[in-house]
Amino acid sequence: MSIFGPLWLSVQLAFATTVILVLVGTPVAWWLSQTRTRWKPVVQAVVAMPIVLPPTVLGFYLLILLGPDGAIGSWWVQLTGSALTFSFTGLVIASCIYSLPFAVQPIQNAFESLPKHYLERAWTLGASRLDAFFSVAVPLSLRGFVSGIVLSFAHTLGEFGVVLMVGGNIPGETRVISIAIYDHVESLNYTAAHQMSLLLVGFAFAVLATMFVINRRWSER
Amino acid sequence: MSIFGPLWLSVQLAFATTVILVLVGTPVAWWLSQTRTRWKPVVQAVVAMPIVLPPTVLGFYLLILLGPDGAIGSWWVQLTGSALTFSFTGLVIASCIYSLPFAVQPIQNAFESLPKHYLERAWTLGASRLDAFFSVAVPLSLRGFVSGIVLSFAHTLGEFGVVLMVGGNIPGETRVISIAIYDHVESLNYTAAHQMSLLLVGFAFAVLATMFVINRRWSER
Amino acid sequence: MIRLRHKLTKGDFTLDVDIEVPDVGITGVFGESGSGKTSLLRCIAGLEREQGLPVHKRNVGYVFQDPGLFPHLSVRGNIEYGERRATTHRVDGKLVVDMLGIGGMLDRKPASLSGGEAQRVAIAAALMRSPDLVLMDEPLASLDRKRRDELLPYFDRLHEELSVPVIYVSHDIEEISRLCDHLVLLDAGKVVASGRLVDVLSRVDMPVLSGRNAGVVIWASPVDHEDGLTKFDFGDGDIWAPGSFPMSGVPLRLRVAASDVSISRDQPTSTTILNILRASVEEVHAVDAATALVRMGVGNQSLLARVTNRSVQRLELKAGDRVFAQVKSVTVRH
Amino acid sequence: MIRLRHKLTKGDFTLDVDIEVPDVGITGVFGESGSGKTSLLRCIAGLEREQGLPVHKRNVGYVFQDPGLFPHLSVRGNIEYGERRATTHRVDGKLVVDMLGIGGMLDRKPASLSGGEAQRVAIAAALMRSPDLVLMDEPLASLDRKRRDELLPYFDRLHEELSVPVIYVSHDIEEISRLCDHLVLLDAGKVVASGRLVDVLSRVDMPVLSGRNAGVVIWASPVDHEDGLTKFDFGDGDIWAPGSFPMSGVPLRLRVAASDVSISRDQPTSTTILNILRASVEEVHAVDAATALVRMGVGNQSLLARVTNRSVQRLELKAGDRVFAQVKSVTVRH
Amino acid sequence: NVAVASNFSRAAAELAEQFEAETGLAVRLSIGSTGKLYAQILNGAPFDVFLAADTARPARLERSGHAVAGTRFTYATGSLVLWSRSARDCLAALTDDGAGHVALANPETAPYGKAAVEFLATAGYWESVSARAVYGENINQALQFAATGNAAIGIVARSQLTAPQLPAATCTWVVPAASSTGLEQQAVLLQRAADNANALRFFEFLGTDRARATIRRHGYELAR
Ligand SMILES: Nc1ncnc2c1ncn2[C@@H]1O[C@H](COP(=O)(O)OP(=O)(O)OP(=O)(O)O)[C@@H](O)[C@H]1O
Ligand SMILES: Nc1ncnc2c1ncn2[C@@H]1O[C@H](COP(=O)(O)OP(=O)(O)OP(=O)(O)O)[C@@H](O)[C@H]1O
Ligand SMILES: [Mg+2]
Ligand SMILES: [Mg+2]
Repeated sequence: MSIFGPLWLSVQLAFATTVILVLVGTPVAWWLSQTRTRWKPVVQAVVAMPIVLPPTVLGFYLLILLGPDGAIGSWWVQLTGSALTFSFTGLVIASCIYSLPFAVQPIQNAFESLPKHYLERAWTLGASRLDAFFSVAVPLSLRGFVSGIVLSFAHTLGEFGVVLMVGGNIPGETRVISIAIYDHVESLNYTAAHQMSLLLVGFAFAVLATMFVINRRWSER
Repeated sequence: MSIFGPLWLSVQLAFATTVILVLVGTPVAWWLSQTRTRWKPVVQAVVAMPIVLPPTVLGFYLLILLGPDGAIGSWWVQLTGSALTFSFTGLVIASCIYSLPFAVQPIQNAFESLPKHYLERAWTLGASRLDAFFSVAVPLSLRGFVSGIVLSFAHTLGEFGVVLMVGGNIPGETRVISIAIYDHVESLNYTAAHQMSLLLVGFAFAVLATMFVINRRWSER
Repeated sequence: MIRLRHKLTKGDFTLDVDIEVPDVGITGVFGESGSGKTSLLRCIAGLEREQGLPVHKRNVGYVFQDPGLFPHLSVRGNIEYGERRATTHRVDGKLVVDMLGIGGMLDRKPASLSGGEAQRVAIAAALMRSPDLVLMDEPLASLDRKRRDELLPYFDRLHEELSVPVIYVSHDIEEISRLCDHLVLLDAGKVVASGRLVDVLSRVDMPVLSGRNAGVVIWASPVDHEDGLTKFDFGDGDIWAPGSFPMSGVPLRLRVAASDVSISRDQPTSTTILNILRASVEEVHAVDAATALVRMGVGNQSLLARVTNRSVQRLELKAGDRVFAQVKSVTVRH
Repeated sequence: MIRLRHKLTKGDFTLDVDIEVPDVGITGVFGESGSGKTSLLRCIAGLEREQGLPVHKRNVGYVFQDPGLFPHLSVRGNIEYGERRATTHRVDGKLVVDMLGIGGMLDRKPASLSGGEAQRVAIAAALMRSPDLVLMDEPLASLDRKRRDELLPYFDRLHEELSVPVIYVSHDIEEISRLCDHLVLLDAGKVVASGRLVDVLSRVDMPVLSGRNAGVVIWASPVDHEDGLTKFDFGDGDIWAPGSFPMSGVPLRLRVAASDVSISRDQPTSTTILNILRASVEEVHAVDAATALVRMGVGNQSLLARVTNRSVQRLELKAGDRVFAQVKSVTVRH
Repeated sequence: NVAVASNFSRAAAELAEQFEAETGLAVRLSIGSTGKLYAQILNGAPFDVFLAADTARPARLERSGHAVAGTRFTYATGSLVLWSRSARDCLAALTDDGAGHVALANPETAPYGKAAVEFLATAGYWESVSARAVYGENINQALQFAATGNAAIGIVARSQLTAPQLPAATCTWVVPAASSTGLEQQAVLLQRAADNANALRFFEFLGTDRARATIRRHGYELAR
């Protein structure tokens, strides 16, 4: 088993998850930051729920939900003809659900601490709500995005409970590096585990440090 | 096995972890938000590292580190006479390490988006740095604290990889609810698993929603 | 005319406005701190309650009381923000930048600007949007008089060259007198007066105007130049004012502050006061224990003089008296 | 004396100040937008570079250009913030609150205040700290004239009753003339003049002062009351001004703006101008094509008059001439 | 304190109950995977008895001195079962490429996984199965894959079939003991309990007939 195969798979998974989470989490965060509904705390709590369950347990429920008999899984099978579970797509979906709060919370915070004034200025300068959102709210909330990206990226790299459950540890398809390391530890293959851990940590460190350097450049005002 | 025992243990663990993380994470976050050192991105990346490793693997390394032969563990044994691993204290330490980024990042973000002006005003009004920190920086960063608390609290409730490894699943001492649920799922005891999951989710939901409601009250300006 | 009809309650404060203001020229909104000036502008811009056209379609240029530039954009980025989103481009960017003296700071970030510099950039940004209506909330409060004097003419041009109507909030009556054609007086959220500047200003019974703010505005055309001075003909007489103004036949506005006008029974001679006009007293209005406002007619024009009650007694001033109005200084708006 | 010695570079801008200002009374700092006024105050407060005493031990009360109240505290909380941390308590909170007219908004949050209201709260907060030195950065720029006139006397009392020295930044020379004893002129980060207000103001060669800002300050004691007016004796003559001032023998300051002074060769009669002083021309300084500043001596006092060059020619004014100075209005500082 | 491999957890719970009833001594079970428990024991876990899922790790513990030498014995032997809730014929499904995933435990970490692969290889099914195999962390997950319908067939432990809430199977097929080896599960007395009479008592209790009956009832074979 190559040491890089699982890493590459992990990177793909973390990347896909992060991209989707930013795409999905941003509107959710924005809505939460702007809404005045009484239900806001409830929605916030719901968004935070995925991390409350132990990953394997969450994985178990997702296995049922995404499985061929599950609500989402059966619909997916009808749609595409193939099952969600034990596939990379399934992994991505599961990871997204699990890491959702890590993306939403920091982005929401950043949106909430954005002075309303800036949006109002943008509107009066001719920017539509959407335009103002992208040209003012997003760049001024960069810090929140970086946090959200870092947390969901790193967390997805490290997650293995959900991934193991939904993915089925299939080499080359759903055996990500976290599972591979886990397997090595379990089978008392400590040297290999150490090597892989080092690789994972080194890689993640490089990515995150780069991220933070960029963030710093950008937010230098 | 009572259903409430593990929950109570989890709550204690999550509570202790959250308190410690806020106490430890706040100075770290503050330092990160104020420093101008070139090494800041590196330190930030290091802080994010704990979540990159699979929990069990991190747990494994912590087990070695905190164990009676480990660097910290042996020192602890000398100091207190008892081992860190397989004890509640050990669990708390491990949880803190694992959830550190979840506390530090949101708090740091909040500190960074605090306009410098407010601190300067506080100083000129006679507040020492420490005083200004507590009377201005902290209340104006409440949102970040709430996020940090919510994420680390919820995450600690749900975490079981690290906890299982360092704690050893000892009933009444280190068998927290996440492990208990996991055990039930593992032993195909689904009814019990569902019940406990429901209990955990219900409890976490209540706590988080309350938290968010309070946050909302406070930040209503 | 533009109909301004807005009702808004915020805590104890209620804004209740229903007036019409001209759709050409500059309308001044004058009122004390807390009288609701900013609230009114926000209503007009559509920022207070979301009804009617969305804000960005109203095409108003809003210069906020607090500049609050976008911190992530350079000064250039801030200025161009509105320009890029403008539907029409009637404003010459270079001209605006030069007028406001911000050419040297285009590449800086807003955080490094002084208070006045930031406000100038904010003004430029609002103008570059080529708006149909400009709302200005005390745009000059943070500027020194020199810069203020430099900018005021530009605001004029705004509606003259671009024929963009402007609603101009200020607590400086001199600024308003110099700029505006129409004046709205706000007090505690209510309009206490609204009308032509000339009319509102020459009322002696407006408490808000009877103090140091009193004064009138006269329309007059430049007819002669001499010694760096320009002679203005206002139909019923001449007034000299410093500066060279083109004799284009277009009447300009002269602000004559009540505190710059004194009254003499005899024709004064050998004095440095340039302008001495024959006038008849129309009304004497005691403002407080010491001072009074005297309204005089010079032909069809009104003049206000701020004098002491003692002088009123000594000179026995009363309506109908023929006197000489001595005008010490005049502010001209180009 | 307080030694102000500060050097600071920010981008292209350099502040380089090394002067002494009195440790009693109010020192005005006057300069254009971007001249470095705020930078100077920040240096004095210790906010620019961390050296010497930490900021909170300097016990300076800083009223920032932009109020920036603490959003998490009510108005009351904002005001009490400094008070709670004060080492001495020399300021009567109730008095401050009443003076600033903010009693009615104590329980509101800063976000709901108008621009001027917020600034008043910020002033109160800085004063309640009972500081040893007060730094004010254009504290009145966002206030209307009425409120300004109400507040100015209170700033006076600040150093009179509490003997707290004040450094007061403003771009409004009238405000400065009315308040300050000492004046520092800043231009592009350098001090171009620093000295007693009276001396700096009567210089006719300061470009920054020769425009509409020119004027002098005269110290004079109230000696008589009549018709709501007070008669001031300045040693070399009398001046009447509106208002009742206690005849305590303490000299007060009268600001006489150059634009309020005209010159006559003959003694004027039957005019509403109350104050006519015998004076001798000391210096005639052409400011621009149209206008000139004339410095006259009235006994030992200087007076400035802003007149047109044409009048100078017509009246053939030159140094040494005996003339009558007509003073239309006078601002008194209590 | 007894460390129990997770596949034996239900049996162990019942044993503990019996033991408690008999002796009045409380038993605390810590359940985990054999690998995890092994790592924990090496790092000072407070366990007295280790009921592993294999023979290798108890042997290693004995060698490294973490376990009391000579106490190691096989307390149960597992056997493999093919289990499905959709296939008519379990064996046929193994060769039917279109039947869907085959769930088994990870052969690298779990003895049941290793045994399953051995069985598949020797019986000639591996070629067909390898492409559709999904691996659970342990034998329990393999069963969950099958039980939730995500895998068409699971190769699981017979002991698991006694689980209370298992859906009805459409077919089960017990793999003959000869086709799978290495499913012996051994117990050792750990070093820290060398002088612990209570631990010793529990350890001995495992060898009693009552205990053996219970173990058997949970689907394990027992060497005489
Ligand atoms: N949320 C609120 N709750 C209560 N009162 C409010 C609120 N928002 C604004 N006000 C009050 O509304 C009034 C009008 O405010 P506005 O900002 O329009 O005044 P303004 O005329 O612009 O004053 P300034 O010259 O000081 O800027 C003020 O008295 C203010 O205190
Ligand atoms: N970070 C910086 N980089 C470059 N220039 C700066 C920076 N910060 C301040 N400046 C410049 O320093 C000068 C002084 O600023 P300061 O705020 O002291 O002016 P000011 O006299 O208070 O002006 P105003 O009356 O407009 O408030 C300004 O010209 C400003 O552009
Ligand atoms: Mg306002
Ligand atoms: Mg400034």
